[in-house]
Amino acid sequence: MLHVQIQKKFAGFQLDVGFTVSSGVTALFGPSGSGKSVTLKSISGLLAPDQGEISLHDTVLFSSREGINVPPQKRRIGYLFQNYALFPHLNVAENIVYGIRHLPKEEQQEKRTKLIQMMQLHGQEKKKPGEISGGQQQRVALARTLATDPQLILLDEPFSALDSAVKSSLRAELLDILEAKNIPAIIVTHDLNEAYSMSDHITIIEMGRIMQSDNKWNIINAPANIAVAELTRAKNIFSGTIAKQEEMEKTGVNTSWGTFFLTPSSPFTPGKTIHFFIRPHHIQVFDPEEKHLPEENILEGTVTNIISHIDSHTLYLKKTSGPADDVVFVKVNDDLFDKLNLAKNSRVCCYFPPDCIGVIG
Amino acid sequence: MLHVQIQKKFAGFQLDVGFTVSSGVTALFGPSGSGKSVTLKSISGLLAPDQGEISLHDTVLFSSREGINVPPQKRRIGYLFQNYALFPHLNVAENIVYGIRHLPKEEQQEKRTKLIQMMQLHGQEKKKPGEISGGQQQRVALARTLATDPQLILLDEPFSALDSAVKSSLRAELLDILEAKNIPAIIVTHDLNEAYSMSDHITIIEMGRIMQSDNKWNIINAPANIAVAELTRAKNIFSGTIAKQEEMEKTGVNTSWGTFFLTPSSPFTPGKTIHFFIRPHHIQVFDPEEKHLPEENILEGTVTNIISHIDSHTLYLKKTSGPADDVVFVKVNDDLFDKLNLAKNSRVCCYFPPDCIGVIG
Amino acid sequence: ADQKSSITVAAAANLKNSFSEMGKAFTAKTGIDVTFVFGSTGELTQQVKNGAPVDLFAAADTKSITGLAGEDLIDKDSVKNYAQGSIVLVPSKSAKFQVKYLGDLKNKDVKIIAIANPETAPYGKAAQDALVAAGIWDKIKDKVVFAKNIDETLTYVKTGNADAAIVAKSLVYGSDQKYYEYKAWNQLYKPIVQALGVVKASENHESAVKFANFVTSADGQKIMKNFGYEIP
Amino acid sequence: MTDLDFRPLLLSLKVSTLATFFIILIGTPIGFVLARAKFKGKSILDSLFTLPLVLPPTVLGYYLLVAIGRQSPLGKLLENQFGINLVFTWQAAVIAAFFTSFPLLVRSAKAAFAAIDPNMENAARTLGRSELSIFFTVTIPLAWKGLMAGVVLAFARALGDFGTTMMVAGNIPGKTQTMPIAIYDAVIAGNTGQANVLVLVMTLTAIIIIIVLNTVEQKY
Amino acid sequence: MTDLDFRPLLLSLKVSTLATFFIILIGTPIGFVLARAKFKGKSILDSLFTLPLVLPPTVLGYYLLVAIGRQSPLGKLLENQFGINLVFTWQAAVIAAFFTSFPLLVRSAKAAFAAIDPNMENAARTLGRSELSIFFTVTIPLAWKGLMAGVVLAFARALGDFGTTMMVAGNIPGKTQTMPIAIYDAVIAGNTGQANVLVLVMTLTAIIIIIVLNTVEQKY
Ligand SMILES: Nc1ncnc2c1ncn2[C@@H]1O[C@H](COP(=O)(O)OP(=O)(O)OP(=O)(O)O)[C@@H](O)[C@H]1O
Ligand SMILES: Nc1ncnc2c1ncn2[C@@H]1O[C@H](COP(=O)(O)OP(=O)(O)OP(=O)(O)O)[C@@H](O)[C@H]1O
Ligand code: MOO
Ligand SMILES: [Mg+2]
Ligand SMILES: [Mg+2]
Repeated sequence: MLHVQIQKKFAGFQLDVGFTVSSGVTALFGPSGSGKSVTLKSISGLLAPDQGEISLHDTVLFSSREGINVPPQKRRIGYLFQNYALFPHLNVAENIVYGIRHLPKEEQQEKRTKLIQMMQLHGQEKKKPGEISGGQQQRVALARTLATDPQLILLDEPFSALDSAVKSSLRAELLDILEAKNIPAIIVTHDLNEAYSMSDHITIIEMGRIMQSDNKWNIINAPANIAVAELTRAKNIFSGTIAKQEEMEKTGVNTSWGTFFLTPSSPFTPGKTIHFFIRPHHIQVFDPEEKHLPEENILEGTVTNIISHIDSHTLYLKKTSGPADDVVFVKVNDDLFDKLNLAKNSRVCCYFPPDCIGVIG
Repeated sequence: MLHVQIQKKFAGFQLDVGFTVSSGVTALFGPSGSGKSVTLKSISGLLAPDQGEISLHDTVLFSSREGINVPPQKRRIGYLFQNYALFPHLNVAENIVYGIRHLPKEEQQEKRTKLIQMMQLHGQEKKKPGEISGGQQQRVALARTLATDPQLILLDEPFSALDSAVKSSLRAELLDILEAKNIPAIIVTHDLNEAYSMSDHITIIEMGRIMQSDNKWNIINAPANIAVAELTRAKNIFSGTIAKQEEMEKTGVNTSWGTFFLTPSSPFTPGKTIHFFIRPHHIQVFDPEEKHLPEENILEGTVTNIISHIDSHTLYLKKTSGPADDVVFVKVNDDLFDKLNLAKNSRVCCYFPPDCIGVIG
Repeated sequence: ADQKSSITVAAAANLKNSFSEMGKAFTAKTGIDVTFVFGSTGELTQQVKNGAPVDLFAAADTKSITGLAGEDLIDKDSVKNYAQGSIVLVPSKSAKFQVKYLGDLKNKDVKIIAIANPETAPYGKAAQDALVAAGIWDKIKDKVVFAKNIDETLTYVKTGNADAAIVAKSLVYGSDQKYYEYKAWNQLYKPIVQALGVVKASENHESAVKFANFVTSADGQKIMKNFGYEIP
Repeated sequence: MTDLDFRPLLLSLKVSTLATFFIILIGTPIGFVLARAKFKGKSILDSLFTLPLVLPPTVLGYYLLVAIGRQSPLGKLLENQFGINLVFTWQAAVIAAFFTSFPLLVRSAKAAFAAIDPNMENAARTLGRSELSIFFTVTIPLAWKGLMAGVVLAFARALGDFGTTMMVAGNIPGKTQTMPIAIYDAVIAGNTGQANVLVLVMTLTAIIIIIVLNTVEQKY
Repeated sequence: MTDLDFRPLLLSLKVSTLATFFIILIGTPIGFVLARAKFKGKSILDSLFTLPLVLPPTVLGYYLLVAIGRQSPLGKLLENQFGINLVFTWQAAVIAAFFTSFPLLVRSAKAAFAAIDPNMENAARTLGRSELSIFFTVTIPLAWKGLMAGVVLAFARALGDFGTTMMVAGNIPGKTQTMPIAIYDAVIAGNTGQANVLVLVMTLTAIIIIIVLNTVEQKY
């Protein structure tokens, strides 16, 4: 259990974060320059916050009030640096055992062998960091951290330089290790998918402030504010005012794209301005000629651009009568894409299912 | 039009690649240590191959036979380094205009303003590379390269340090720029999705050899060999022998998981050993109690693990009677996942649609 | 007995040749070994002042020795004048104009004249005094270059960089180096009387006194004469 | 306190500044070549450049005296053709300071250049800049700290040179008497008071210059 | 060719090796502190460490003589307590070489330490290693090239020291006569032949040592 409540000021940047990390994996997710690395450095003791408190399992690691600042050596917190920070003068094997030199020789050897196996580094033992590829370097850094059996692991974008084949197996293995050893971890990542699939809990940081720290389901489905919605790629964000409630079951919102209806139970007072979003893959697409269209939450548009993915396509939709620059993003799978014979300038009809519309805040 | 046909030997590594790049974006995709960076360095002239020839738009840049080796300065090839290689002593603005110092002051300024705008670097102009975040650094490096109006751009993992929000907009913008300026580009990437969505053509490299160089559709759907299938995350790869052809329309393959039928027209001689694959999202999942199951290409299994993504879930399936370690990966979307009430140890039925089964080679 | 068997003597640079002989003769006679530390009088004075473990100091002047005696660093009773040096004019073999007389130094083909630094080397002071007294100093002083000590002065002519030099006679006496000296020069500068003294802190006082006595003995003075010194 | 003669100090500053200037001009490219080029006998060449440090200054001065003196081919040429005599001039003091101090810069420069990430220069190459302009806009700034350390060392050494300068430039008050020679004279002549004043002036000057150079070191 | 006396060479090697050893021992931490610590007056301290380079060697020798001579508090202490007199011993030559050469190592070390990426040491900290062991296993190896450049400079300078050694250790053949002093004597005495032989021996020795040190430089 890690408690963090710290402030740190730099020229032109002010960090002021508070959050708690329990067992399992927490993803620290935020745009570049938001203070992720600074936060991790403070937790590990490499950087002293100006103010605040950090404690791990009831041990106070830092407290400006009590004048405590445990040195990094004594914190038993593993750290995987963003640029690896491998020792260029030591070979791969020597890098891995660097932190366990105090152990008996056999034990060092045993750990080293296990980690080299786990990290798929056979045959690289004698090479210097400069002689192996970026991905291999990252795996050595990971092995070096794991060798010391830390109580908490901080990983600063651990997978950014890995190729996808190695990445997915390393991700799964890392999760296994963390779970097996019951080591809580904080993973800094830019990749929302990675944050989502690796973690239980996501902490979102922007411009030095925590925007939301919650279980991952809430982060995705109930973003606390527009910043979170944007960062989690909600993509289609609308603002509007609540319409007069004609019927009890429906809440209508008037937007520049038209009126949309939320789920029946949404308790908003008419006239209030709200923001809501719908993710691209939740939007249902129809041929405009289709007869049995839903009656509400329908939007007609023209495809202005298509980005193809392996199993799907993202359409950029513009409404002729809509605001000039605004685009609605829609994700359709291969089958439907082929069936509707979509291409640039195709006209389509979209339906926003009310239960897929999330309200922000 | 870039032609590359080169060999280069290092201790323990031998590069021997040949491929052609036309207009548009080519992704150079391969595992770490496969020789991607070495290939890019050779093209840019930073590294002299031992043998071979490189030509761009009918200009020979390198030829061991003719003793030609045009210096990098004269090649007009932009290069985005994997570790950015920003000049630490120059500020952001100075870095950006570094390569266009010979232009008139106003022109430099104009380009700089445009690039800072494009790269969302407002307010960072006066900062040194050490004072901006990793993602900002990468954008500066990109701007610096684009400033020189290169004839070809080589990008060594340009997006690996970016956060997803910036990433997708930068990707789209980069594609726009390349298309608008008609600059061909080679993008090295570890991310298959990135390779697929950014490029027209994918060149796959492994252990210093080109495995396949083709348009992206063929790479995904008709991998030339198992290596390519694995690298493109075909995931479920089976090997088997062609069964006696009972009927004209069907080709059966006997595997350790049972017999599967390919598309009717598959022209294989009975007894031949072949490899085939099916991607996780192409596998259809049913409740085992379901009455109307297809009659063939059905596989029953138990869910041993689940990885959740934002809009889908990956199931790890084991067949009780199947090979001990083998797993079939199945991707199901949120709706179906909830409907079937899937969890660890659920039993499910899978159907492999014959037209989604790809044959390797 | 063991202690008496060796002494260390600090000797001015101009004594390099003569005192090497002196040492041999002394050891042959007394069985006491002598080690020499050669240097410029000024440097040696500073070393003795700061407690260099030497037993006897033979300077190129009297001033340094009486000064040290005044500071009680040298045994007053042991102070003796043991030699008188003189200066000679040395032409450079390669010089365009071969000087013979002091007046020749005014010749326009004599471009560089080397003397030892008058501030730190007694022989340099003598050379300067002589040139002033001869009334030519003001005319040639722009051609004069000071060397660190009398040794290096000679090096300047030997390498042909100075056209002429004024050095200690003892450095060239008996060598194949051409030089000129005239009786009349004696009036031009104060006699260069060299004094020695036993260092107060010496642990080999007895042997040091023996050496001092040997230098001023008939045998010792003969050796000095052989190297071109006068007897004071 | 004696009336202070400022000529030695000014001469010393002129001589060591000029010597350092030439050392930077010649020593920097040599350090670069030693750091980057690969050729046979590099190791020997490398150690040859350190030799001036190993030789006693007076002996180095002696060899210089022989090499540029009036009997040397160079000296004869200069004297006959231009009526110039180098030895015993302040220019000779510059030459002396140059030779005693330049190993210090060469070594520091070599170490500084060797430490640069070659990708920096590679990046500049792909941006189309000529090798020469890359050298000045990337290589030099990145090696700056190490180079400046070498410059400080070389300048300090040039300022303090005594034996070599004494030998080739002599001790001509007002003409070739540098500060170290003046200090030496005062010490050896037993003028301890004057010597201390001179040492103090010299020390303060040196400290100021080193502080200024340290500030320049922070440039990049 | 004269019969060669090897004692000056051996003495020079002994003296400069020992001096370099102490320089490494004391100069490396000083260089580290100057590179890393932030405190008031650092810049002045920094330039003070360069002073020995600026002073003429003989003058430095004079001050050392005053400092460790019999009349000094230190000299009195040593003489009264242990009956030791440092002046004119080979130990004094070590002290002389130490002071003339140590600025060279301190400056090189400072530059080398300043160039290290602090994340390297940070990584070692999070791996639980003590500050001292990090210094030896990470900091020193990463600064190795710059440190070795400093060692080469300091050793070469120590080997070549003349004025300072002459002043505090004298010129006692077989006892304190180092190679530079022997060479000086030969040159000034006009024994050009002998001088050249000695210079050759000295030069070859220096080249061999520098080449060996250059090899050690490649260690990391
Ligand atoms: N030592 C420092 N001195 C001054 N400012 C700093 C320092 N370290 C970080 N900053 C500033 O703090 C802010 C946050 O930096 P940080 O490295 O934590 O970002 P990040 O979230 O890790 O970004 P990225 O994902 O790009 O690595 C940046 O604006 C940066 O300029
Ligand atoms: N200068 C070099 N000397 C020796 N071997 C080298 C050198 N440069 C690269 N190699 C070797 O060549 C191989 C390919 O390296 P390269 O950097 O091209 O890999 P990569 O495909 O870019 O990997 P990554 O995706 O991890 O960056 C590696 O095995 C590496 O060890
Ligand atoms: O022998 Mo001296 O003391 O240099 O003139
Ligand atoms: Mg970061
Ligand atoms: Mg690479």
